[in-house]
Amino acid sequence: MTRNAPPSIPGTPVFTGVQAVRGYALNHLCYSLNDAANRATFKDDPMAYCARYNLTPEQTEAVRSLNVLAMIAAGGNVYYLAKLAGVYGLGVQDIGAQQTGVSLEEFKQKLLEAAH
Amino acid sequence: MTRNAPPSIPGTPVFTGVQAVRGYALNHLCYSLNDAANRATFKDDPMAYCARYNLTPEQTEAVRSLNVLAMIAAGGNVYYLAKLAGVYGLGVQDIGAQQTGVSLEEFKQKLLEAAH
Amino acid sequence: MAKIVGGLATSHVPAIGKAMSEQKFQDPYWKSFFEGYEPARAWLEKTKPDIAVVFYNDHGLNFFLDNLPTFAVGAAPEYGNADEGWGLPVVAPYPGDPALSWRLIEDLVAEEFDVSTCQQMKVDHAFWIPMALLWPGAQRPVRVIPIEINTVQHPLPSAKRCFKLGQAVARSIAGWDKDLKVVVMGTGGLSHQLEGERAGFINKEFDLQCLEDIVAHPEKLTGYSNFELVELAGSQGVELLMWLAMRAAMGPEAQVVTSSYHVPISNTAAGLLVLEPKARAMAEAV
Amino acid sequence: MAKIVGGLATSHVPAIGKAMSEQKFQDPYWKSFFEGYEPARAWLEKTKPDIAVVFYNDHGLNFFLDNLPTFAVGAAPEYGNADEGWGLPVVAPYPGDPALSWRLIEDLVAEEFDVSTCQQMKVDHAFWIPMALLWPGAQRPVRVIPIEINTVQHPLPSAKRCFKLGQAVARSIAGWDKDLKVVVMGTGGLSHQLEGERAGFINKEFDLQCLEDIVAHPEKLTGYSNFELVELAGSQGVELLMWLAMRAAMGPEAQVVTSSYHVPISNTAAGLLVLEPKARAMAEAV
Ligand SMILES: [Fe+3]
Ligand SMILES: [Fe+3]
Repeated sequence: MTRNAPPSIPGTPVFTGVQAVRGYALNHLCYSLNDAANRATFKDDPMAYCARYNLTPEQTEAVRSLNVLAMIAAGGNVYYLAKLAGVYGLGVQDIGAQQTGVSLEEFKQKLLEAAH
Repeated sequence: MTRNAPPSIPGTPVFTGVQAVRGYALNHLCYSLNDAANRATFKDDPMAYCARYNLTPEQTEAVRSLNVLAMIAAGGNVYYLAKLAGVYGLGVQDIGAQQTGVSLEEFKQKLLEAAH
Repeated sequence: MAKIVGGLATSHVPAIGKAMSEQKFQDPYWKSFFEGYEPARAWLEKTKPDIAVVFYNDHGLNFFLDNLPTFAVGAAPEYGNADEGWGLPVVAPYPGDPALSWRLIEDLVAEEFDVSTCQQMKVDHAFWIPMALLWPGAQRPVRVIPIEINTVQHPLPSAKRCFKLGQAVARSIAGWDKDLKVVVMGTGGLSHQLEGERAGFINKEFDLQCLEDIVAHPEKLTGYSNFELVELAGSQGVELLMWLAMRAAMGPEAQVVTSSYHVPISNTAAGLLVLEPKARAMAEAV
Repeated sequence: MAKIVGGLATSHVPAIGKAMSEQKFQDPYWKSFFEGYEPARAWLEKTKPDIAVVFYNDHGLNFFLDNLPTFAVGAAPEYGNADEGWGLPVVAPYPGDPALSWRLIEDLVAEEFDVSTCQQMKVDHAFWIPMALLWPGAQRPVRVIPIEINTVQHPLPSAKRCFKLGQAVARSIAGWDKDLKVVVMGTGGLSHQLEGERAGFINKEFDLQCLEDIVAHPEKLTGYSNFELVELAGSQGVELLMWLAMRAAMGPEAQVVTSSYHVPISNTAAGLLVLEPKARAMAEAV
């Protein structure tokens, strides 16, 4: 089944079937956060919410520590993860900074520099 | 938009987009009846359930009178209507007899005769 | 390498599920119908497939009109059924094979089939009744990949398109780099109609011709439009699309292992057909 | 007869929605970005289209991995957005045209596009932000047909397939027997990437080349595989697929009405492109 492996692009996870299989529970949890009532329930007790969605220990730990790269390694898809980030008031630039290991200001500066 | 009209086949409604548009509320109600709890709520007060799903007066009357041809004329799709029939313990032979205006025994006899 | 060892097509009438759960195997109405499946089960016991790719049509259990696929491919770890509103039993779930599902999906999308993908999917009577007829009881000796084809909402995919889908599925299977025996199934049909003043319509002549043509001249059947199929085989007779997708996966020539036809089962003309790809049969004869 | 009067492609960055709701039109970060849309709005005011067919990609609002279409066509009476989890406003719904949607669906299925159909469908920021940029405020002067393209789950449809879809949509529109002016839209892009250690990746050189090639040499872009597009334009840069579907609907030759490019908006290189089919421009010049 080698066909499942996409070409390797540095620093660029590609969400294929392999990731989809691994990440279903986590992505399902994140998808549920479209709903405001579910977001409130999640915020009340994130770990209980993770248990309800049958997250793996790896996924639960990634959610607990709010580690985006760990969530992706556990099969998370960034489109769904963005909803989890939203619960904590984090936008795409915040998670960009976290994943690239720089401050938010440094991340924004890097984007501004892409104009040149 | 004449393309929307299928060829006319006597006694044979065809569920195209035109029917789908007309019947959405009724089909939506019927689809909800996959769920046992919803079936119980429906049975308690069918008319209130129809109102909750925003059925048209024509659809509501068809449900009230359990008239399958009227449900189909109001945009009902037989795959979903079968679930409504199920609530009343009616199977496909019962609704076949009703639609063709014969008794259940006569309908079954007609099917047996198709063997020859 | 994976290999298609055969194809099975069978009706999926809900009443069969009820009769099975009530053990009506010796009942006069049912006896000859159930006996028709014995050669098919014997063939499966001999062939021992690992994987079943199953073309079937959902009847409003898993899919609704808010997001109704033309073709949907299962990619779930397992597939359970559920109460459809009229009292059929809930059976043990069927094990899936997500890695193979994704391999199939990748091949199909690469060939420009615009499939929906389903990592969670309830399978209705059109899936589990054929499975229960062929592998009775709680045994689950095959892993499954369900492929759902829309017959609820016109426009349905054409017979030609479903045939091409079956051919593409066969090409994908031929590329799976695992030593697996695969059966391809198609469920539904034969002639029947549930709705309208023509409810109860059955066309035995057409069905018997179908059972011949689908083996040797499937192009005769793929020449029909879906509205022609509705007229000839009844509104639900279009479930022949599933049979055609299965047939396509057998390759250019196929031979009959067993076949049966029984009128009526409930409102339906019930058919069974087991095929082997001809190349395989010849190779074994040598 | 219905007529395609033009095509519009624009980025759909969520931050634009926030800036609009906060009236940041004169803010230094936003001013030149918003000014770029003035010629597009002027063209729309002059052209007055009746219908917008909108290629966009859902980001996990309406569709989940349990039933994820490759292509989904809206057939709803209206399309509302909803909170996506991070605080964008809920806007007035957009009126649909179910009869035209079904006509389009029938033509697409007849041409062997295996679309999902959606009689109820929430549209996310990828739909409503472009609409709000082009028709500001609560006015809803066009009826819409959303066509959703999967960019969430690989395998995505290829650039070639999306281009063919756009061509088929144009053929369908040409057959609508009503006197309607239709614009075709594509939303998303240009280069950006949200996830991984390469988050924040932008490729200005590639984007500027795209803005040229998509007009005169779209075949250069449809030659890329999706993994090549991910490498060149970032994970979410594959949203270029929507632009290609729009471009295909313009026919063999198109001319630019207006275009702009702005780096960065949030994490994204934002582009705008308004096209007219060339045949139309020539016919009007005569
Ligand atoms: Fe059926
Ligand atoms: Fe996007």
